[in-house]
Amino acid sequence: MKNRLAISLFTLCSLLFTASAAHAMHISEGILPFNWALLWSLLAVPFVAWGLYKLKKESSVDLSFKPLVGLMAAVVFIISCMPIPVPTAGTCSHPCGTGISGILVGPAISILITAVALLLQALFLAHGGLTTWGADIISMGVMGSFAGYCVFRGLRALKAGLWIAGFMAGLSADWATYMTTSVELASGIKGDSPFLPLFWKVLLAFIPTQLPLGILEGAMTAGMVVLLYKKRPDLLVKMRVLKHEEVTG
Amino acid sequence: MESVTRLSVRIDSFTYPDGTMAMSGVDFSVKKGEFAGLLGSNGSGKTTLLRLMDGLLKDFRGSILLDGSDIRKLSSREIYRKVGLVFQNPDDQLFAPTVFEDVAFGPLNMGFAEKDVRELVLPALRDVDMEGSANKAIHNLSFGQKKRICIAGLLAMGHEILLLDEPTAGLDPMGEYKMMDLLTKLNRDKGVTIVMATHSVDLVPLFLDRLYILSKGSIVRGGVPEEVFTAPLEMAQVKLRLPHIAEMIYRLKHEDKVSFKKVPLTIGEARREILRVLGENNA
Amino acid sequence: MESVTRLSVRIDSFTYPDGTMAMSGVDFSVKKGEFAGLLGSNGSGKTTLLRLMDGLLKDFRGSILLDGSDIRKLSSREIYRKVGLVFQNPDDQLFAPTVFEDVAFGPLNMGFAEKDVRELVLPALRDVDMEGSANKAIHNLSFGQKKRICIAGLLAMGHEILLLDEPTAGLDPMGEYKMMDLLTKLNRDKGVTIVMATHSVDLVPLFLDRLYILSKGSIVRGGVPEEVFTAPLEMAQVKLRLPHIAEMIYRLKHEDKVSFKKVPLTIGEARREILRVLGENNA
Amino acid sequence: MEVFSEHPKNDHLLSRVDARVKLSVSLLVLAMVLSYKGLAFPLFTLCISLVLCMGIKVRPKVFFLRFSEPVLIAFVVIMIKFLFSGQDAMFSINPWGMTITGHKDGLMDGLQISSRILGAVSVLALLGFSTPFTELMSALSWLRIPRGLIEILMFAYRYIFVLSEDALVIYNAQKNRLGYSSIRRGLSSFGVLAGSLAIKAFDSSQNTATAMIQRGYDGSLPLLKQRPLRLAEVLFSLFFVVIMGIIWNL
Ligand SMILES: Nc1ncnc2c1ncn2[C@@H]1O[C@H](COP(=O)(O)OP(=O)(O)OP(=O)(O)O)[C@@H](O)[C@H]1O
Ligand SMILES: Nc1ncnc2c1ncn2[C@@H]1O[C@H](COP(=O)(O)OP(=O)(O)OP(=O)(O)O)[C@@H](O)[C@H]1O
Ligand SMILES: [Mg+2]
Ligand SMILES: [Mg+2]
Repeated sequence: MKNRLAISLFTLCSLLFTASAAHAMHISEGILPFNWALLWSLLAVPFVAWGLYKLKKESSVDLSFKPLVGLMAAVVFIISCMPIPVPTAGTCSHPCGTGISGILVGPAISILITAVALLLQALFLAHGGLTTWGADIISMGVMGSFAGYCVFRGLRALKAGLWIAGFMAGLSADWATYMTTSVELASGIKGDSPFLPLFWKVLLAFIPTQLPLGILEGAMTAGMVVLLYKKRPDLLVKMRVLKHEEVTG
Repeated sequence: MESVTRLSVRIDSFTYPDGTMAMSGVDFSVKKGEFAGLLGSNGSGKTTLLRLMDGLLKDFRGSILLDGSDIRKLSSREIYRKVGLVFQNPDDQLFAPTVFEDVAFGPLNMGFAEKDVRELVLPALRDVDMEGSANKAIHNLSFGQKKRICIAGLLAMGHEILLLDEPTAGLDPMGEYKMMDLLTKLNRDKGVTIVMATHSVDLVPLFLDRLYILSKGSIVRGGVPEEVFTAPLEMAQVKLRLPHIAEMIYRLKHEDKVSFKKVPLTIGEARREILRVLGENNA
Repeated sequence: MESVTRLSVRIDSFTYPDGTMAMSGVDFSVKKGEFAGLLGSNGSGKTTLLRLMDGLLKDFRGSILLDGSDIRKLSSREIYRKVGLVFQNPDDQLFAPTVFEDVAFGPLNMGFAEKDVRELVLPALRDVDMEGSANKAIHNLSFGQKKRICIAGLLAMGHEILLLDEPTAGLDPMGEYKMMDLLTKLNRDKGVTIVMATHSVDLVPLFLDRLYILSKGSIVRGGVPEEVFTAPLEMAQVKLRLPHIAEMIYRLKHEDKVSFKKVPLTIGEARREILRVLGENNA
Repeated sequence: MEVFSEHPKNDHLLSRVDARVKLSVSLLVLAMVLSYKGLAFPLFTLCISLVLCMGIKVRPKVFFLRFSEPVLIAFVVIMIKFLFSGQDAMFSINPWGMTITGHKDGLMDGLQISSRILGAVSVLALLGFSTPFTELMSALSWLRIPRGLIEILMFAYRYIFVLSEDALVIYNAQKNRLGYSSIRRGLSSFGVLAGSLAIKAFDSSQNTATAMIQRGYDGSLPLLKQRPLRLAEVLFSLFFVVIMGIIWNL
């Protein structure tokens, strides 16, 4: 009797668990103890400063650069609020959109864009938080943007097609974010227990939702890049994603 | 046969999530082969009503029946096989890179084979006079051309009912007439049932069978254009006006006591009526 | 005093970077206190011409003089102290979160102190009938309200010359008249020189002093509205038409040989003319 | 976007408190919640925030939407700690050949973290509900957050509304033509939607820059200056923080 109750409780829990794991890309306000929150925030500072430095440099030449960055932040905000169906979990989840912004504007500005989108989500949607802002910037902004940017550029240098490069960039941005989030989460909630076993368990627990999510994010990123290429190649050239010859030739 | 009801709409109230009550007291029906218009000022609820009729907004009190079945119980596939909605801004609707790909989007989603898709797309482009532009890039088209492609995209899916949100807004005077001509042709020759939202008072009476006037979310008046456009004051209350021609004749009749028998809405009718009065005076 | 030329425009040609020749053969001037209109079909070059006149596009052959000096030699500060451009799409123009902040943007940039800014913003909002909405969020406004805020944002800067790109497009009939009334008041009471682009044929003759018709990048006709709107055929060639009232009287005059002396453009004039003819016939 | 609450516009007891005060107090309370060992203080904070939320008449629907996700996450954290960490086993079951053990100390840890989540989120939510966006922005600049970041925030905030409307319309247009009739189709449609948004964003940014330049924009947005802080405000908030500090210390 007691056993059956426990089993049904367990099943219910795992259902709820997968449902919320899909949202767990953002580290929620309050999860991290004070020291960890401070550490991640301090780690994020130089990256954001780098983004701001780039912003200042670019916008002194081109006055439309700041509005552009603001608008891209709005796009990332909206993309990461849009529910898309996740086949395995039977729920809706959201992509993070940092892969594509990494590809389009480069890692420095992309980190800034993510920071802005995250702060707005924290303040107005209680998605993420103020004290976890730093941790979220590291996992989504820094890891996601660098992974997206480097993978895309790397594959393009190896003459990979746009779709494949875009797909792999989105996929790795998503998975890199997920790995980092797991580190942050495990270290934040470990308390007195050892870090590594908990980390593996957190990592494993998220696999059923994060594997397909990464693939979705990859497909979305690839779709965006290909659409931009077909519809407005001039924009890709302007943002220095492609060279002029690649578009005309 | 002609009097089969396709859409029957009764909405007691609809409120947007932010609390805006956008619809209250709407009750009308659209018959097969009808060309009906929804006329109303900015914010009167035209777009909201079309979205409700297309099954995009479901959270309303009342009932909308499509061929007799509750639209909330139909799957989106079942709705979109019969009903197509053209949005106000063509840039929102056209998402493929080239004209052909955009028009082919619907048929491909319906599961047609590549070859059959061509045979649906080309006639649709011909219907809107754009057959020469199949391979053009969408962003090189003019505004009016984009609106045509939007309509072609739905024609290719063979919709029997078209809902159009301000199809003539932003077009130049000649473009407006051409667009209305195109719609009239679809309605007459192919039997497509059409409901369009508009605030273009001067254009409407020339083309539409029935007219409903929306104000603050409810239909305040409905009927054939001659019944609807009667007094300037009532139109002003709903932030509209009579067509210019009607306005002038109305003033001549009521303020200057010229013996017009009715208030004509179109140039042709007005001309005949003026000539009649002139002839009377001569005699 | 009234005949000082503010803007004198002569453009031999202008080509967009992608090779579209958008402007060829434009030559006109705008006098102080004038209320002029640019009328033309979709793609005729209205927006391009306004952008050229605002100094945003510089790469043209010809010359544009603002108060006698070449607009390409003026700094953007010098231009924007005198000339303000209102865009076709209000969402492109409004960027601050609230109405007050958006209208205050220009004056703040001009270096006014906090207190003085209030005294510029509030009257500007009053002029466009939006004084009650100073603290509203922009994204909660209706389309017509957004257009008003765009205009207020320029009014607060005290521009002497306003360039407006289709200020009435997308507004309902009453909104159109109110917008034109507002512009007329600015022009009459404050002496603001206004140039507006439009394809609203019926509205224009009621309000504008001068009219230029654009077709395929050149001005094909210009003058007071009565001079410009003469024959339906010529208008059809540039994809426009006469105002409905004029069209009707034109037909009565030329096809039915009714003895109208001129072709009136407005309801008021037409009414007088018809009464005159009726009276003649009676006598 | 319905959760994107418009509440701050209403006139209520917290709307008269300066945003700088609200922000600083929130940050201090957050720090206390995070560094507390135990359940009492976070739960106390949660209660106070809930009462204040009711006091400023937040609509229940918006309120629950805001809390639905943190509650779920709190629950997941409890489960992870309960099942995966700790020594003190409470029970052990064997469904489908797996051994699942519940730990008492893990459960306690989990409860503590969850109370922290709920307490902290409630502070954040109260701040969001009670403070208009622009005031929050000038408060951030008072906290020495760099200007560039704040300017980007302002642009982003405004265009979220413009672009989300566009996104909704594109989404409906695609649905209308059966763009989401299968997973494969849905994915490609979603990519197209996101791509179209990026294109729109680019084009509008050019137009917006032009509109701003002609109104004197030279590279930095002017911010409205703040009124000086009132003594009463400062004293009251100090008093509040001290009281919270004492409770924290208990
Ligand atoms: N998504 C929304 N959320 C909240 N309110 C809305 C929304 N969309 C429209 N409204 C409000 O509902 C009312 C009706 O809007 P609707 O768009 O249907 O008007 P319309 O007749 O199409 O106007 P227009 O002529 O300007 O297109 C308006 O008051 C509008 O502000
Ligand atoms: N950025 C651009 N690049 C290339 N061609 C352009 C560009 N903008 C406009 N054109 C072309 O220049 C011509 C004039 O366009 P313009 O926008 O000035 O027309 P318009 O009179 O304002 O039309 P509408 O009534 O539709 O607003 C058109 O043929 C258009 O396709
Ligand atoms: Mg509408
Ligand atoms: Mg234009």
